[in-house]
Amino acid sequence: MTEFNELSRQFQISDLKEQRADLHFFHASKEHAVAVLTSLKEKYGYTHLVFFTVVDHLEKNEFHLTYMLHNYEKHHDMGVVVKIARENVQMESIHHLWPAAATYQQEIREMYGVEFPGSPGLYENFALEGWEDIPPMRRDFDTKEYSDKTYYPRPGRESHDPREYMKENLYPGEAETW
Amino acid sequence: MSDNMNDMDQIQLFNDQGRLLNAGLPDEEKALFCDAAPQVDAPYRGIWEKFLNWARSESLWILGFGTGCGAIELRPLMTSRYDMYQYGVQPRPTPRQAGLFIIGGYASVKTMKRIVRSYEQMQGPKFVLGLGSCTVNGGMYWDSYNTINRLDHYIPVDVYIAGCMPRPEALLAGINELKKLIKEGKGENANKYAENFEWYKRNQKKIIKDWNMPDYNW
Amino acid sequence: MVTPIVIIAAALAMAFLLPVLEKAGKGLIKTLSLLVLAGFFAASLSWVAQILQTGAIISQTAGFKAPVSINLSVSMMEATGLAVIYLVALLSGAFQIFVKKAVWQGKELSLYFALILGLSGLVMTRDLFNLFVFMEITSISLYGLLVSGRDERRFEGGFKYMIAGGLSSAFYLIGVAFLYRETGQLNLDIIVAQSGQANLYLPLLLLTIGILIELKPFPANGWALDVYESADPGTGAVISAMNTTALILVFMKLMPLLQAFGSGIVYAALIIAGLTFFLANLAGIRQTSGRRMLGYSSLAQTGLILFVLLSPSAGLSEERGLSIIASMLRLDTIEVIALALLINHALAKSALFWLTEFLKKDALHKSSEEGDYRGNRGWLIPAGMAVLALTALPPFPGFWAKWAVITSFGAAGNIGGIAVILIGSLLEVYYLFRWFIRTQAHGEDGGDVIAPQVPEDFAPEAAPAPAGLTIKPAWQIFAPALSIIILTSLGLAWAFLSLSGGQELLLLPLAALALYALFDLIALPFAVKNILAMAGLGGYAYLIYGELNNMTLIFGAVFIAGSLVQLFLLFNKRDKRSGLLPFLVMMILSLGNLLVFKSSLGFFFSWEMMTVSSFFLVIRGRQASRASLRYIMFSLAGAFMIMYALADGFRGPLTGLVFAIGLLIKMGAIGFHIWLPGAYAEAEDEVSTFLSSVLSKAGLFILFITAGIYGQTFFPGAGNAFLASIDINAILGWIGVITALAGAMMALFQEDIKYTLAYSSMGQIGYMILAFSIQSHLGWVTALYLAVTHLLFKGLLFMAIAGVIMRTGTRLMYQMGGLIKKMPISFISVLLAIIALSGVPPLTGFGGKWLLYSSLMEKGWYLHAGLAMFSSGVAFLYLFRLIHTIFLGQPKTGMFENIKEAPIWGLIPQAIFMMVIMGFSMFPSLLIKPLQAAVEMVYPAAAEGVAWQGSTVLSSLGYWNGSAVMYVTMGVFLIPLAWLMIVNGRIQKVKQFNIVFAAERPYKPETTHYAYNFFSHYQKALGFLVEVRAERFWTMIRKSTDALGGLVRRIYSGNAQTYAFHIIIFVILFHLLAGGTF
Amino acid sequence: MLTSILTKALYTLISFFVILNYSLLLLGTMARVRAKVQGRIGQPVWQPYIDIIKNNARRSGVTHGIMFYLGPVFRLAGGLGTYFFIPVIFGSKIFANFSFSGDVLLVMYFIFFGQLGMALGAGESGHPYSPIGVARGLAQMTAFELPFSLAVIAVAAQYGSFSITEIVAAQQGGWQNWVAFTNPFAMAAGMLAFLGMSMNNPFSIVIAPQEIPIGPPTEMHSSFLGMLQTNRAIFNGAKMVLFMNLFFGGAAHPNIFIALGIMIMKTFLIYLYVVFVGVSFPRFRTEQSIRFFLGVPTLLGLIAVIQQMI
Repeated sequence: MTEFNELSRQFQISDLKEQRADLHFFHASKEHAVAVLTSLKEKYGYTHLVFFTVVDHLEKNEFHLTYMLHNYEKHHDMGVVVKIARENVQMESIHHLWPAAATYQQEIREMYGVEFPGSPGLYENFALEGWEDIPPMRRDFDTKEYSDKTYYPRPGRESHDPREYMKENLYPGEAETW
Repeated sequence: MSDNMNDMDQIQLFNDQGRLLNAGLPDEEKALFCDAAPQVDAPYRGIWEKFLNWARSESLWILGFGTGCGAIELRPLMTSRYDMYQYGVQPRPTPRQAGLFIIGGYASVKTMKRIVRSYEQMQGPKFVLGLGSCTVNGGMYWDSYNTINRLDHYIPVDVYIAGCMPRPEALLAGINELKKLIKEGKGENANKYAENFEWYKRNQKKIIKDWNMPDYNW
Repeated sequence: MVTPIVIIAAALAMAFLLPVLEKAGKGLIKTLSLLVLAGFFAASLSWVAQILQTGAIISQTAGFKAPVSINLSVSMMEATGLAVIYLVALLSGAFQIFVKKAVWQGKELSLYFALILGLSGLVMTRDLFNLFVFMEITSISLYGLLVSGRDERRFEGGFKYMIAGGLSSAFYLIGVAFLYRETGQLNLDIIVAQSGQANLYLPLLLLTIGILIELKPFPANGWALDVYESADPGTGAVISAMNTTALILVFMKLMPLLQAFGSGIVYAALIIAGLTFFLANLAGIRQTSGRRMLGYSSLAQTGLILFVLLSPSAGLSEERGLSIIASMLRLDTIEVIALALLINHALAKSALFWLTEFLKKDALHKSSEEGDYRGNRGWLIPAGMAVLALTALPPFPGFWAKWAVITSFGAAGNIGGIAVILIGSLLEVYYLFRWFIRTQAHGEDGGDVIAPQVPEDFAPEAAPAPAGLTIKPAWQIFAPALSIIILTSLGLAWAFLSLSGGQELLLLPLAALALYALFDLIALPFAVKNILAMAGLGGYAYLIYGELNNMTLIFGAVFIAGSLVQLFLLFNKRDKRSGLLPFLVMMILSLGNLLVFKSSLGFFFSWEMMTVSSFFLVIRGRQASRASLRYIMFSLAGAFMIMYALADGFRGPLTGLVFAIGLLIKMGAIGFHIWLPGAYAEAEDEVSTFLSSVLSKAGLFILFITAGIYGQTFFPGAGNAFLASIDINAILGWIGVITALAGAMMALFQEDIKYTLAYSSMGQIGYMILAFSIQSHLGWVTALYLAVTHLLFKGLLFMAIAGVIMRTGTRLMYQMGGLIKKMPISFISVLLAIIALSGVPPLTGFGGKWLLYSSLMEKGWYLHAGLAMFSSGVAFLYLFRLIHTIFLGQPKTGMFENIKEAPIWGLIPQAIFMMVIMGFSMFPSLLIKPLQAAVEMVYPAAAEGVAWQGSTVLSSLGYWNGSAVMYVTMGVFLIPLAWLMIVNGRIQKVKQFNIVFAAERPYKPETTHYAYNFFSHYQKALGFLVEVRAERFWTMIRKSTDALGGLVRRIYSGNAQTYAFHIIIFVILFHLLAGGTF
Repeated sequence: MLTSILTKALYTLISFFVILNYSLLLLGTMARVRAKVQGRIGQPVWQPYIDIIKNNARRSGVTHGIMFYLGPVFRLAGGLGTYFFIPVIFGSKIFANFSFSGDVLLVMYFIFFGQLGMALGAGESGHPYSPIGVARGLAQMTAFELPFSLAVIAVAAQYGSFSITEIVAAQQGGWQNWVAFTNPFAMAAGMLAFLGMSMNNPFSIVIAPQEIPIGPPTEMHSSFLGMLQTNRAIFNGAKMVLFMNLFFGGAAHPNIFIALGIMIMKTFLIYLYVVFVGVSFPRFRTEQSIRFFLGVPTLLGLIAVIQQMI
């Protein structure tokens, strides 16, 4: 992976992983991530930001930010993973590289609470309107509890495992055949 | 709904003047909206009202609210196989002219706001048909942070149709049930909404935090 | 009574004494100079008085008779010419002394007197050699004056002047020498008396060339321009007014000689004069320097005077004023004409030169912001009057003289002469008015017709800044003011003489102008002035009422009564609005005078007065500079065509056509319409209604009455087989219907409400032309019906819109919206107006449509009828847009929060018009029957016309009962209304944002109000029909004229050698033209 | 005098009653026809009645202002007036209506009355779709008005009269005297224009539910809407009667019931033609529609007119 090798001379990057022949992932440090992305875009032809997302690793107490880039000439995807601590999360914005990134960042801010200083429209409503609790996609947010508290659960509702329920109630005689 | 109707403990919604805290509209916009409260319109009595109810039941104009997955079931209803027109049911593109509001499945907080607005913009008498389990008890989204569980806490529902998804036949059955109700003179939920306006508003405002509309959308 | 020699002596004495006396005190010499100059003027006047009694004054210098001594002779021509020269000399001197204190000292004054000495001698002497001496004196003193400033360019100008002067003197002197050899005489009278035995071609040629060069003929006049441009304004006035006058008088002295001995030379001079007039004007349009432009104008005017003098047919006019003056002064008519042109030019041009003194910058560019002299009345009034005088508009002497010339040419069949004069004049009009308009333009002027430029803000008009003008204190303006006053009084005197034969009424507009200007001057409150205006109009109506017949009565009602009602609107605002009422009343009275004139001159005079007054009304608009220039250009072009036709007496084959085109221009028919939208729209809001609803009918009226007066000869076609083979009425009909369609189409795509209405007026006029051209009883009733109803609803619309614009401060429709709640009465009047205009029953507009289609069908013009229906559909589109975007939809919350209904004074005339509309709608016979009576003068047989059966009007094709329609409509309206009120449940009144909005809510009225580019789909489908073709065509004409002007101008390189070369070319050219050979 | 007024009022009522019921039933029938084309059963024939009753029975409503309130009234007045100015049955006193007030020009221009009023009412609602719909409708109207007026002119020129009664009278005596056969180009132009006038597909650009649901009456509801629906029926009827009179010989028979039968048959066929075209073609865009009407239909109209000129 020549790009990785060349970049690793300059930046703190590590853990190259080949998912497929046309898809690689590597990790970048929080400080160097944007520089790495810039290089990939400007120098190595990864001009397309396919997506930008966050995974909440509550156990490790960190967020994994994943930037997925695509190179049209080589038909190759490159995922850049950035680990950042869950406390006081902030990340540099990349809207200057891809204007569309502002929308990803707006969503991530709303759903995970990751701040991107300087990103346009960061604090505007994305999917939620007037959300006041902790960001709902964080894994320490208890959605069941919130729903019970807020949305008037209908009393007497039971939840069943559909497979078991159907076996028992709808097709009692045919259970063995399944 | 009666179980929660007097349950006012969760959040404070009214200030000392009896005004909603979550009034939403900035002062400069208040002049742009009429915020008169809804009123109860008493039905006529006797055979005349029966006649009118017959006409209402035989001419149901649908406002379909199609952000939930159930809305997909409305289309076959219009086409030749089910042909709702033969039952006096027609789609209508604007709430002003429609009399039957069909909520096509789950309603998130964001869509709830639009549902309330559209419902209030319909002219009475008006009827609501909750389509699918999600409107009954939240369905598969029952524990979601963003999806309501019981539609009847926010707007009065005349008929629920359970199922995930209910087929067009079920929808037709629901419509027939609604017709029966209307003919019996039980389709007075618009008045119920007006009577219990504060309760409905409280429930609505509890979830809709970004309330940038008047308290009643004329 | 002084003998002429005394003048020469006194001038000489002053020239010598002044440098000496300067030691005694500057005040002394200034006072003394002025006194002496005043004395000169008085002397010249006394000569006039004496000549009237005793005949020419002949002063023999040495006490002997000619040829032994030199004769000074002052006849009437010389005396009056000298009076002009001395008057300008006096004013110029005073101007230089008092206004430009630093410029003229003893030295310059001394030169000035030398100059006057020279000029006086030139005029008086009868000796050819003596003439040469005076020419030299003039040249040298003038040169001295020219270079007396510090400006470097002046030396250059002066140098060129010296070269030219030297050449001309040389030619002259040689000519004199030859002449002496041939005749042995130097005395002019004696030479003339010896009838030609000798061949005097060469001497006379040289003599003429010498004098002509001084008179700056084409192409040998480049030097003069540099002189004009570089000279200070006072000197410019001196050259232009005094020098030219004197030299023309000299030329007139030589005329008998030329006529007696050299017809070739006369011919050559005539050609050269015509060329000079035409080409100087052509070159003039390229000038940006005001003084240089005035210089071109001077050249042109000189050319014009020579052209008139030399034209064999000039002076045949039987104009009443002219013959009175001629017999009074015992002059030939041609001399009177020349004298009038001389006086006109000298006084107006010198006034303009003086006025340029006050401009901060001489050059006026298109986007120049220095041009903002608006509001400086002290400057604008004399400048405007001087421009009017120079362009020969009434009431100045130039107008009468030009009329006399054109009618003489017409009588003699000299169409070429008429063409040269009128086309040249039109060019002169163009640059003079452009200059005048730019001096008072409001910075950038918008008003692009198809894509209106959106003015950024609509802040109320700031008080006019005193930008660039330095008139302080006010008396500084005395010199131009005085000369204009004198000029005006002369013009008025002539006007009185001309019109005294029973047409004194036609002078009323001028009286009104003066009277209401006086009211402005003494700062009467506007309301008082307006009441006086109404009273005046009422009195006027009473005065002319007796003279009206059926036809003129209808137009009288439109012109006078219509205006009278609309005058209420002017009470709207409280500010002074000086100048509005004088011109408005003048315009209305001129319109009224069109009803009662008794001669061609009376008609043309009133027509021009109407043009002038309406021009000044248009130019009052904030951004009207471009529109007003177009307006005056097209109006005058039309007027000149009319003038040609009148002068020709409708004899020539094409005359009727030219006349009709002149009227079509005035009506804004398709092709000539480009002046119309700007003029109607950019005028002040209160004025637009007068222009659009009242003034627009003038052309139509003249069409009617000329068709009546001239009957079949109106469109004769006699003697021209081709013309006879086409039916001009058919062409008129097509023009009318296309105008209607184009007007409606263009109204459709305007964002500016006033442009919409202006184009709408154009379309409506198109219908009137169409109906007129049907030339039948029913057609004419239709045209009149349309004219009257158009007055009603267009007046209503413009007045209501004036109120809206006043309240909202914008003319752009999409910026308004939802005003029905704020201005309900205005809404109702617009509603009534658009129902009426679109022809929807039951209102009166339907009658117009019904009559129109009936008459078109009767005539067999089915295609016209189809197109007319199509355009009435299109009209429906813009009318809906108009009422919707202004009154319906979303009110703009921020801008128009506290808008009130229009002032009551705007509503009163609207209410009156509404009542009239309702009355005519209920009882159409009230309107149609008088129209029938009017038409019966020309189309007496009502066989194919309109018949009545009760309240049903019948045409040969259909029927219409206005009253029944009204009742049925009321019935079908009121019964459903009652039904609705019964069955309606509880109805909640809601506010503007309570609309269904796809389950959202609106955030801004601006984005919720569908108003901008309303008919974009229509533009997609049919927009190609309204591409700016006519505008492009006229722009092309303007540009190519401009380019031609540039080409002509380019020969004036500014190089002294080139100029000398020009003179040589001129000499050769002249020789060839005169029939000479080498 | 009084008796004549009362008689006239009675006649008017009868005429109104006939046209209201006939055109409501016609609307219902045509909805059935459309349903059949689409393979549906379709709504009951009397559905328009129920809809109107229901709308009038709505208990609440909103008004945006006086013009909004009056808009439907104007509209219905326009429809009624158009109908009342047309003689429905040739030679019948009862169904002559108020045709003595004016000729075909009056009818043509009175059509605008309701449209203008409705446009104003819709405009005051403040909803952007309303003026968009109106702008589209007016634009299309100018376009189909051209062939229509050419057709009318051709007919008027043919018979030398603008009077509808006279035009009908001239067509009596057998189908071969109808304008449709004596002046087929005028008929063709007029009937093409009629497609636009009836606002069915492919010219349903005004209420275009996909883009500007549903155009001008977006804010109309309750009894306002009921009134508009009533007008829709009557106005339709009036226009068809007009076209029947202009091109298809009108309805004339000594027996008034047979004459009514003829009227019903002819207008039914005219409307069937509109519905037939409507179900067969998709909708035009506005500018396409304008260009369409200024193309072939106008050409046909021109031919008809020129035929009369030479």
